[in-house]
Amino acid sequence: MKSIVIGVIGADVHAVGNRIIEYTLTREGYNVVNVGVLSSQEDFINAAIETSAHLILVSSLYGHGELDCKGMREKCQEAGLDDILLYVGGNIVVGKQDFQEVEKRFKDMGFNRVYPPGVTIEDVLDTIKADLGD
Amino acid sequence: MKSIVIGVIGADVHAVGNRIIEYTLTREGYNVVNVGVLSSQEDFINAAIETSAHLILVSSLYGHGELDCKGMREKCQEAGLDDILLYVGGNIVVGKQDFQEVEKRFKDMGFNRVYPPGVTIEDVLDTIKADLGD
Amino acid sequence: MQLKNKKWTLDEFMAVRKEVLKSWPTGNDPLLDLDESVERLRKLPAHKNFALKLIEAKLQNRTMLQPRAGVALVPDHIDLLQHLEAAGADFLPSTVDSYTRQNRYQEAEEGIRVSEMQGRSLLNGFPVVNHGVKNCMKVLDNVNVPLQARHGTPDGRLLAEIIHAAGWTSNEGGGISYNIPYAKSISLADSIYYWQYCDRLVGYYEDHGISINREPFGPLTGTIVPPSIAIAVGIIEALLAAEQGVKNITVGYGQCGNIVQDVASIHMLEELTNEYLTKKGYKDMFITTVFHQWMGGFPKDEAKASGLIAMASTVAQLAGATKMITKTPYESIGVPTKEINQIGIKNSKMVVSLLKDQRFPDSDKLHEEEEQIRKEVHCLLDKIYEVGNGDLAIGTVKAFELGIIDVPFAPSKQTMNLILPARDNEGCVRILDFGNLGFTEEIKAFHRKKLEERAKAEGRDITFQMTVDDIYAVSNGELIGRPKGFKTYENN
Amino acid sequence: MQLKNKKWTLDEFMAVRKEVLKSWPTGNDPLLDLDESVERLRKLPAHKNFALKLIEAKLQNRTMLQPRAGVALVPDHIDLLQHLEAAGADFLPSTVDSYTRQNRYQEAEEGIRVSEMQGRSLLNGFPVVNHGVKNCMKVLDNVNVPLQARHGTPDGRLLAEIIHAAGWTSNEGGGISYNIPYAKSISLADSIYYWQYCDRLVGYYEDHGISINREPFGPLTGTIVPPSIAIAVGIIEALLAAEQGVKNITVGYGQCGNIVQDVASIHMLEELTNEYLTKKGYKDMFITTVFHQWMGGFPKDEAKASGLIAMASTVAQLAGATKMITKTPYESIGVPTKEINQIGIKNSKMVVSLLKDQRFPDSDKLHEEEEQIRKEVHCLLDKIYEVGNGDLAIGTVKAFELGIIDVPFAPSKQTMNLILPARDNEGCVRILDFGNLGFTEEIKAFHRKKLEERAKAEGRDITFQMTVDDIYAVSNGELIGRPKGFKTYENN
Ligand code: B12
Ligand code: B12
Repeated sequence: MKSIVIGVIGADVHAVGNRIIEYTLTREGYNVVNVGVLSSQEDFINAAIETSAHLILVSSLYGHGELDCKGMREKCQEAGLDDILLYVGGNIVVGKQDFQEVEKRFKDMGFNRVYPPGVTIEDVLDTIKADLGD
Repeated sequence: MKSIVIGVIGADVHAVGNRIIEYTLTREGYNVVNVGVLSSQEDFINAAIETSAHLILVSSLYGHGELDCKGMREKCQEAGLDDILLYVGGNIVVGKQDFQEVEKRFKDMGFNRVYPPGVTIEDVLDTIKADLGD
Repeated sequence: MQLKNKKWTLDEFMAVRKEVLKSWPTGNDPLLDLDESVERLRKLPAHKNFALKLIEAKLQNRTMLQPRAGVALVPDHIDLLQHLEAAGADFLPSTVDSYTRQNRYQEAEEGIRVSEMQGRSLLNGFPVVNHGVKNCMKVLDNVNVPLQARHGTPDGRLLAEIIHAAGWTSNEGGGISYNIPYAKSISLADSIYYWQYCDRLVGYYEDHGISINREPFGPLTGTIVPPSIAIAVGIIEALLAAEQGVKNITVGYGQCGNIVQDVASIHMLEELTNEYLTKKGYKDMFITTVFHQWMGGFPKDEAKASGLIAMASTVAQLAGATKMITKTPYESIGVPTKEINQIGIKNSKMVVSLLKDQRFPDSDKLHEEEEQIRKEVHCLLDKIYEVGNGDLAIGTVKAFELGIIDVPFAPSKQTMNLILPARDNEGCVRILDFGNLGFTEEIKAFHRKKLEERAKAEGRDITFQMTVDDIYAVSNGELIGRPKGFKTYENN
Repeated sequence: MQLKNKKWTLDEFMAVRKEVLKSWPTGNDPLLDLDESVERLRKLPAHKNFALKLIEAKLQNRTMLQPRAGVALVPDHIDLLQHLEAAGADFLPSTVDSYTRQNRYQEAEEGIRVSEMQGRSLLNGFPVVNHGVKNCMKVLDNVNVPLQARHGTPDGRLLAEIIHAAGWTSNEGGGISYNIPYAKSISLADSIYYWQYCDRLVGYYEDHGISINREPFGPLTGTIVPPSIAIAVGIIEALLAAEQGVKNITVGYGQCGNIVQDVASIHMLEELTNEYLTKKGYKDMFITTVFHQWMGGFPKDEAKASGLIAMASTVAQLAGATKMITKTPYESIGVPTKEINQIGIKNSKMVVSLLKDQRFPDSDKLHEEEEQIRKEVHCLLDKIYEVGNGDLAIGTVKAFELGIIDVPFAPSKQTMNLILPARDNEGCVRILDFGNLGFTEEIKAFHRKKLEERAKAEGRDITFQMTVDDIYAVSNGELIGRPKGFKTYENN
């Protein structure tokens, strides 16, 4: 059973999507480690180390995602998580912005997959499966 | 008491604005000659000749105004109405169009004043007064 | 011709038909062979049959959506309809241009020509007759939901022939509702006669096992029409249609604005139509209702127009209307683009699907309004049958002549144009001036009382100015046209 | 500190105040001298006083409108608010950014810096504390309607000081409603204590003749919260505020979606808040209600979002809510631009002004829903007073610890998070799993019965999947999350 770390980053308290993501990934047979809302980069990284996770799935709903996610890839590397996959999704920037630009900004920060508003966890189950090589 | 000819041109049956224009201009002290809905250019012109009107106020609501108003100025001249003022208003073209262009088209046809949707008869009372020189 | 409410014999119909088909070259199409058309329509899949889809629709809880739409040229019209289907329209229209409506096919031809030349539609609708059966078939082939012609044609006989032959399985209109609001000088006897023809044509198809829907145009002039008048006209047209063999009828109503009155009207429209059809012995009728989103002047602001559209949708769904005709944010400006038309549909669809499991609860207030409408409609129809000596067609013509039934703000000289409506203090449409309207003193007293409540609250007399204020009100974002400086709470 | 529901003495308040003002440099502003602030606020014109304008508003028939809005920088924020005023907002907000809400002023400072550098707001709101009194005064100077801070701050004491000193005459929030949905680990005893401070501050102003409005945050997590739970929390916060000297309170409620339940909720919110305030001996209270347009996940399509907004406006107006918080067509995407925010206001305004003379009629169905809510709220509050030995503050903390009161989908560990809501077959929010909720068996049986009706109609069991389906439903254009392939009419 592969482990996936999930949580909501920064000062963000949007808890509903997080609960549904936990429910859905668990139903799909993953070992879900949920660091919950209001989580720092360190919270995610520590959980990933503890559970040898393959994927950190970061939610950011409240708009500060850009500020909160800065430097996360570097912190992962410092912690020795060299190959860990980083996903980010929800409403990751403030307002309606051109998604191609937004995607670029987050890819430049080292995220492997970046999702626009409206993409639900159900929509990415196949991608997760493929990326985790099941 | 100056005379104003009003009516709705072409195959247009929108009667409500016409009735209100009659009511409003009469209240303002004009001799209103209403040729009603479904009126041809000739209907307007004949009424203007009969009552020595100074102004023909054409309503067109249904969108065919451009087709229906073509040649009206020339017909007025042929009938000897050399100085008659021609106004047109309502929803005079099909759809939402740039009004500057629309105005130009109708001015080129010889209309003195051209109004976009939303301009009510109350809005132009001052203009009429000024144009009729009271 | 001697007008009466009696099913035309096949011979009578066929004799007139010959003349009708001669009225414009497209009537000369071999595709207009009736028996071949019947066979073609038999092969139409059920989901493209308007009447059958309505039967299905009524079993569902959600109000179905249909926009208005039509442009001059065939390819553009198909593109337009495909956009509307994609946006969620359950039924599609082809709104017909105004020249065709007045049988001015020559001018429609010119409109097509100029539109082709300039690359934009100069017509306000799709010129069905000029395009002919083949083009209409092409339109239907390119969509996946049923098609209806929506027009406003006093004499739409050739139009009806063409659309039905092309597989369009619904036709809007009626001898009253497509004359009084849409013409000036055409006699009511004539237009009723023309529409008997259209209904008889549908009756022919029905006699051969093909269901076709007919839809009287409920809103009439769309301008604060008192509900009982609109409903009475709808019932008359339903009865006239049934006599000619029509089975599947959608009676209509245009939103007035007071929610209780609107819900009561939809309820009464359905109840009373069924009541009269049964009473007059018509069997196997299938009656549905259509609610028209606000038919009067719209606000200019697009966001405000959207608000009105969604509010209307709320009412239609809570009232349980089978279908709703949607408007668009451009309503006050001009014919909408396909994108703007889509917005109206999506906005409406959201509301009706959210609310599909809900209905307006029964309440005393609702029942009182229903009872008032019931009383008024009975009163009008009784008088009409009376002056017609039992014949509805004759009675209708006479009743309009005498002003017993009268439609406000109509362009037509066939209605007395004496009655004046105005809103009461809660926004219900009442009658300020009755003209010769066939109401009892009791009914009149009720209307007067209601308007006096408003007059008192506003501190002014009941005059035409109230009506004028009400006509402008909705476009200014209000329902009741209050005098300047009016403050509600001074009167609480 | 020993939490109890007792008005703080002036000394207690002033002692804590010293510490509060030290928590960030902007607290050190001479403009924060309380007596000078009182005098400044005395000069504020009535139309800029939130509390006074609400009194005026309640006399009118129309529901007042207030959007949400806030950006990082002062000039942009002013420009934004001016746009919203121009669009017809009756009250203005300043929505505060999320760092400030967690008292992370250092990060807010960074957000301001980066926003200035990049020329776009990287914060999701206006960082009130960092900007300080002067800037907040500047914002108020540039608008013509009252201003309120809307945030979600468990410890908003410095924020409250700053906004009131700047003449913002309303503060949203409460010890429960700004903790449970907005925090993870802050104890309820602490947040109630912090909000006693905020209320006591308002009490100070009231004691000196300055009216200031307070508004508990009714929607809580915004996610199918059962009405009686939201109403109970609103009443508790109103009572706690009244104890500290608050007089002018707006209790809130987030649209659930079933119209009858929503109308009943607004009625009960007002009735029961007044009932408890009277029963507990608070005099001269002025209570108004605020209806929040749908607070859960929105549909992505902007036209659909507009439909939802206008439908919500219909309900608010018919329910007679004093105020409504508007959403925008961008809701599901992100913080709206000023233009898009205007659309939400205009759309809503159209509906509430159209319907201002109308109310939802009384009916049995409405009364039943009202009675159900009344029973549930009484039941919860009785239990809370019981476990608090008559002290509401203590009772609330204990009741949350025990799960007697519980909020679904909350991020906070201060609520048991055991209860699960789901919709019944008409879309009313009911409870599927009660956890330890302090309901009688009779009430629980009612909820179970209602959910069984739905389960039967859908042919499936009552499980968490129903809740999940309901959470997604509205964003998919439905109210009830039906299983795939569900057809309503199979069950009619
Ligand atoms: C009510 C209405 C109807 C009623 C009319 C009843 C009747 N017989 O009177 C019915 C339902 C029958 C109807 C039918 C049709 N209508 Co119509 N109708 C309207 C509607 C909703 C309101 C019109 C109205 O009464 N307003 C209230 C009065 C007081 O205002 P008014 O008419 O605008 O007049 C005022 C001003 O315009 C101004 N004014 C008028 N003339 C002039 C002239 C001058 C010089 C000046 C200064 C001012 C001025 O002063 C008037 C008084 O203040 C408008 C859209 C809208 N405005 O919201 C569409 C609208 C006018 N209709 C339209 C159309 C296309 C039709 C139809 C072809 C069918 C269709 N496609 O839906 C048929 C036409 C039939 C025909 N042959 O004419 C279109 C026209 C499109 C365009 N120009 O691009 C409109 C704009 C709707 C739309 N957006 O599609 N309609
Ligand atoms: C409910 C809600 C709230 C509730 C939250 C209750 C709670 N504690 O959970 C309350 C009212 C408390 C709230 C508060 C705030 N909110 Co809020 N909220 C919403 C709302 C309406 C719905 C969110 C929701 O629950 N959706 C349902 C769940 C199931 O969907 P979801 O959360 O989107 O999650 C799904 C997907 O996003 C996806 N997903 C999530 N993460 C990831 C990650 C990956 C990798 C992938 C593939 C997918 C994925 O899968 C999830 C499950 O399918 C949204 C707008 C919307 N969506 O309509 C705004 C919204 C998220 N909130 C917003 C904001 C700004 C706030 C506030 C700052 C206040 C404000 N200005 O209104 C505060 C923030 C407080 C804080 N510190 O975080 C903004 C964010 C703006 C932006 N990004 O530009 C939004 C978008 C509204 C808006 N347009 O302004 N909010």
